[in-house]
Amino acid sequence: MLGPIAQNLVFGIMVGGLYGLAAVGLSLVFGVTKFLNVAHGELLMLGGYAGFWIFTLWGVDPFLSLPLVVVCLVLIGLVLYKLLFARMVKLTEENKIKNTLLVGFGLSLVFQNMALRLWSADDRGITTAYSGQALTLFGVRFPVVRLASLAIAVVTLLLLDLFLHRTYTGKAIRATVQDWEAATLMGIDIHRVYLLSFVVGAAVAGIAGALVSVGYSIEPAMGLEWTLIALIVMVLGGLGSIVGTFVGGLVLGVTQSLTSYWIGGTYREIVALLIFLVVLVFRPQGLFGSKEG
Amino acid sequence: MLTVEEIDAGYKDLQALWGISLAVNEGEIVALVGPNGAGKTTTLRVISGLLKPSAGCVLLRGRSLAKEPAHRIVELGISQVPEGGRIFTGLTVLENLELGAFGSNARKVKDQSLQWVFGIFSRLEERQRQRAGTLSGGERQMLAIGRALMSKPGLLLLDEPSFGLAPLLVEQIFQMITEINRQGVTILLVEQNVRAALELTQRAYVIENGRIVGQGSGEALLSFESVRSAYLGSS
Amino acid sequence: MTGKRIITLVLIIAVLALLAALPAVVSRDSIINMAVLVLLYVALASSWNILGGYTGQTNLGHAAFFGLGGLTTRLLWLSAGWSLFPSLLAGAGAATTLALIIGTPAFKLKGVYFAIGTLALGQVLNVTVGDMFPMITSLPVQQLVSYQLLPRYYLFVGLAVLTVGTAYVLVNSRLGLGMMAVREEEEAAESLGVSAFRHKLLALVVSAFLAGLTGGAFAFYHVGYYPQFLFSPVWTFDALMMAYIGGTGTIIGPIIGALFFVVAKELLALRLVEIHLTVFGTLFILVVLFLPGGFVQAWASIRRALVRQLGARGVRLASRRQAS
Amino acid sequence: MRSRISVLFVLVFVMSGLLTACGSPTAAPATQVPATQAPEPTDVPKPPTPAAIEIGASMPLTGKYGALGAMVKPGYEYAVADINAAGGIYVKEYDAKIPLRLTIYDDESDPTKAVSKLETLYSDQKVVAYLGGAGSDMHAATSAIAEKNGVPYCGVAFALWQIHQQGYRYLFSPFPKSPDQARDVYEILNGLPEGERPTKVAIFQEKTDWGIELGGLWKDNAATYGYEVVAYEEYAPRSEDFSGMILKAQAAGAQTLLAMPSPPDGLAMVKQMAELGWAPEFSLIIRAPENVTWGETLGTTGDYITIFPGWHNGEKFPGVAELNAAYQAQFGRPADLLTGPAYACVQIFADAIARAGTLDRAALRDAVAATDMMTVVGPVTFNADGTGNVLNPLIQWQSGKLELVWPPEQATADLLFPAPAFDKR
Repeated sequence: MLGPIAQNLVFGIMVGGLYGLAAVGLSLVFGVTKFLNVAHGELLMLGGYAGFWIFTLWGVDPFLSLPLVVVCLVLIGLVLYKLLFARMVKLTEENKIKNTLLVGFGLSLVFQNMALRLWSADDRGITTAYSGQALTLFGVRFPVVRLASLAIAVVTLLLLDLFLHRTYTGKAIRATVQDWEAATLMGIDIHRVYLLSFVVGAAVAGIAGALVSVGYSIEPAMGLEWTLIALIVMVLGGLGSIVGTFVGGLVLGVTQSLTSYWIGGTYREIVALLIFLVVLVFRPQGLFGSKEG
Repeated sequence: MLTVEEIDAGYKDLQALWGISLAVNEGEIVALVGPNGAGKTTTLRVISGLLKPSAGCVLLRGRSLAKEPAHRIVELGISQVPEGGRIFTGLTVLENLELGAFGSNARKVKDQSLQWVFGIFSRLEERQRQRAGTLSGGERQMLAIGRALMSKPGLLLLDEPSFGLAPLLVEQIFQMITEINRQGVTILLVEQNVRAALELTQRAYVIENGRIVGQGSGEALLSFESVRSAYLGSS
Repeated sequence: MTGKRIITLVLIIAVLALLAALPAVVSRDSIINMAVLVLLYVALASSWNILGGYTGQTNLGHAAFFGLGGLTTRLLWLSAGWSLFPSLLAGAGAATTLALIIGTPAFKLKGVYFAIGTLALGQVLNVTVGDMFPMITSLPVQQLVSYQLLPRYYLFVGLAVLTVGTAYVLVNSRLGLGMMAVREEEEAAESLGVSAFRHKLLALVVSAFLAGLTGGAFAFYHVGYYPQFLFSPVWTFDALMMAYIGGTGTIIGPIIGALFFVVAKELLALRLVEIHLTVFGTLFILVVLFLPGGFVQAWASIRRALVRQLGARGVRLASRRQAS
Repeated sequence: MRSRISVLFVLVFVMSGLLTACGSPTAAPATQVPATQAPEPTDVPKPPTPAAIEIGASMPLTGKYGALGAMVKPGYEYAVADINAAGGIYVKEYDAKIPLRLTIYDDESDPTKAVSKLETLYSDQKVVAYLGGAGSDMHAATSAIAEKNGVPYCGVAFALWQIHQQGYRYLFSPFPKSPDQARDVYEILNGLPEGERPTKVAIFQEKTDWGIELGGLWKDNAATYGYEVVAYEEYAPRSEDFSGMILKAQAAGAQTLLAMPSPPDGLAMVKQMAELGWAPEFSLIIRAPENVTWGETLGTTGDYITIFPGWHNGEKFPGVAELNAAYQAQFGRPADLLTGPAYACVQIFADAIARAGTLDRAALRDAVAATDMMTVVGPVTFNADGTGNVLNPLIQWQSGKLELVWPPEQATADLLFPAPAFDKR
């Protein structure tokens, strides 16, 4: 009895790690810039296709090609920021959210169709030679691909956290989150901070997308679903905490898995969402968010 | 050192400053006093580049700041302590101070500046590992000033440093301001606490409805009738 | 009566006359269908705008009200054999009830937390309805054979008028002022004795009622769909985009937004089958970049600029006249 | 003034309500433009010959059914091109051969948009027949429009049977339906020697109408054929994690898996089966593995899985070879699974138009109902409910390729059974 539950838990944690990673990028961008980029799911999709393409064209292992995927997404992020989002920096917070939402919506249409032209509407995914393999520990199977994905998610998260807390630039980002005007008075160029966060957010989305293409599958219309998940996880964890966001993802993933084992597959989403709402009623600032912000 | 010439500025359709001119000489403490909403804070925002004037110009040592973005002006030597301090409450005291030295020149001498600031505000040294949000009101103001000093400014702009503080603390903060000035930092001080400010400063400007309506030495202004009646009340 | 108001009144009457006469002018069902879609979105976006635009609470769960109205109306009208208007009212009532139930907990949340909280709420209903009603709801054959588009068209005309009219009356009332005060500065409004909660709840209830009615009208209009379809978050996002791109917090904004959105998209879809979404997406981005406050704000600034220019010219003319 | 505007709003609202309720008095069928004239006495000159026979389709080229739409669309296009290459269809009413004109719109996998596209086809192009899109939600909405407008509708790529039980007269589907799929799987398994049959069955049922229909039929039929359902698991579409269900099936010792996942669910399901080390001896997974990229995406993990796709390019019917050749030239592979049935739909319409001798939609509908012909999917006749009597082939992924394994007279390869463990593939 305990065996299946433990096994189930393992899968829940692994899917939760991806939820977390998807949300971390969004949360960083939103926290710093107040850009609500609803094309975040599409960035994830592009990351997935980047990994997929590198794998099919050159046969590069999807985990080894992650740096390349990051480079691709950094470039995409740069172009998007310079071309579109840079124009939104000076708007008031409310208008920023509005306009970025609209631009994001337009972008998601464009990206979806680009992907459709480039890769067709078929579902794609990466299967490596070791894809079906699993390590067995105490009778519980740990699929190597998912284990590696989770490890990469955790490492990405830790690196991001270190970057934000240990480097000068990271501290400048955190200061900008709190009070961009005061940050300007420190001599921080908030345009650069915005650009950097946007690009890092895109890169993290790209990593998440590549991992999705390894563990699950990708298709041009997948973006909206991932944007919704990322939004919910971002709020569940609480704004302003990278680690909190990630933990929020884990909580969501584990809840879904346990629900589908105990109550039934049809309820996995409902139960998770209800738990999210209950959390919000009792902690309106999310699990790890502080009221001070 | 700082010359403000004929500045017009405002927000959207609302003009807040009308032809403001003032000058601050090297080593001085100059006060800008006036009632609420007179345009004091707006003047400081124009000087530090947060708000670009629609007419007129700001010169630092004869160099125009018109084209400089706000974050560059810090590197050029003007540092502002905004109203209420606006410290980064989620970061530690030390991190706040480090961010004060964000500019590349200031960053090179960060450790030195840190010792200097700790020398002035020893309380901050004790609390450097604490989250800034846990500090008391007076400590927050000290941190805000200390953070501004970390950029090694030639000119320090202080916006209402006494705001919301107990009288005893106000006195303490003003002593520290004098000390900072004595160590070679020119200061432009915006205050509502006119008596305290005028006692501290060599010179002061009086601003009303976005216009400079009077100037003179601190003591002279103290005896200035309109200032007396307007800001010092019956006392 | 000022001149401006007369113009407004004349414009309104002209638009209404046009709407009333449209079926007589064009005989093509495709045009009437497109008009139905425009009116549907006018109603949906305007109802969203009451809470989202005027009261400043970004509701991302609007589809729940639309869907619940549609579900209830469809069940009563199609399965239980009620006549249309009671079913529509029941649908709107169901949506209103939901609004009353969720209002108190939902307004504990602020800003983006409110937005995402309502999104999750909408998704709960979306998934639940998908689970409980997995079967398609199609009109029975007899009804299909006797299906008439025009009554449906006029229902949507009435609905759009009702929604826009309600929004108009509401925002011009004391309650509307209170709502806008809450949007601008919640605490300041409270200090003036405006209960933020009560105004928000009122806005939510009115918004939900109208969305529920719109859902009901859709249920009457559409021949066959899955009940879950009405709960898709896409309805919310479409309504929000239309309000945003038209201009939130204005009466005309959502109307223009819906018109632009539906007509541009539909025309592109018919002409550029393969790349219509790319083109529409790009067009959308361009509009946002060049008209950042939406159509209404852009128009206002264009008018201001024109007036300024004309004014300047007027002054110049006057001075030249003086000089000569 | 303000109140005057309000009064105006109220007035208009009440009026429009009245119009809605009474049904508009002007709602005469101004839209019912007759496509053709009724047959007339012979001394009256013939009506002018139309330049083309208009047929149209609204299909999901984007959105979640985009992949299905991409397989269906070329089938229609090749069929139309082939018929037009032969000069078109002879229509007795005009005593002339008239070419087909096909209009295709994208409905973004959204039933509301599909409805508006079909209305446009009806009122602007005045189509005499609708070709269906893909995905059962889409068919459900669009077939109702066909019924409403009285336009014959031929749809493929959906196995939903219920949709045919609503009394629709204009809906035709030359495609295997759930009852066929629920019967044939056990028939095929019972072709295996007794004692080797994988009698313990796990059913993973997607909670959608087709899932409920087919899952229920599989369950009901099991006992009749000597099978036992040891795990019956329901799930909502778009679940990322199937481990709970797989673990239960594994624990129950299931040897056969029957499922109907959408492509993303199917890929996730099979990947997780491999990771959890559960390899049923026989898997029938309809839908997801029909995706042309299944083999490429999963490699050997995707092998041994069987499908009821409705058609396969290895079938030995007239026209298949030519279709494959054309497809090969354009896409670099033989025709996809849904391309043949789509092609057949146009063949059926062409045949019916020729037999009806008119472009009148009602007459055309009767002609379609009376269809008895050979197509690229084999012989086709229709039942009264619009379902087709067609071949229901079983195919299997073998070494990254789709092989036709049943019925034996069509087979291109033998059924591989039992499937080995995933790491031994």
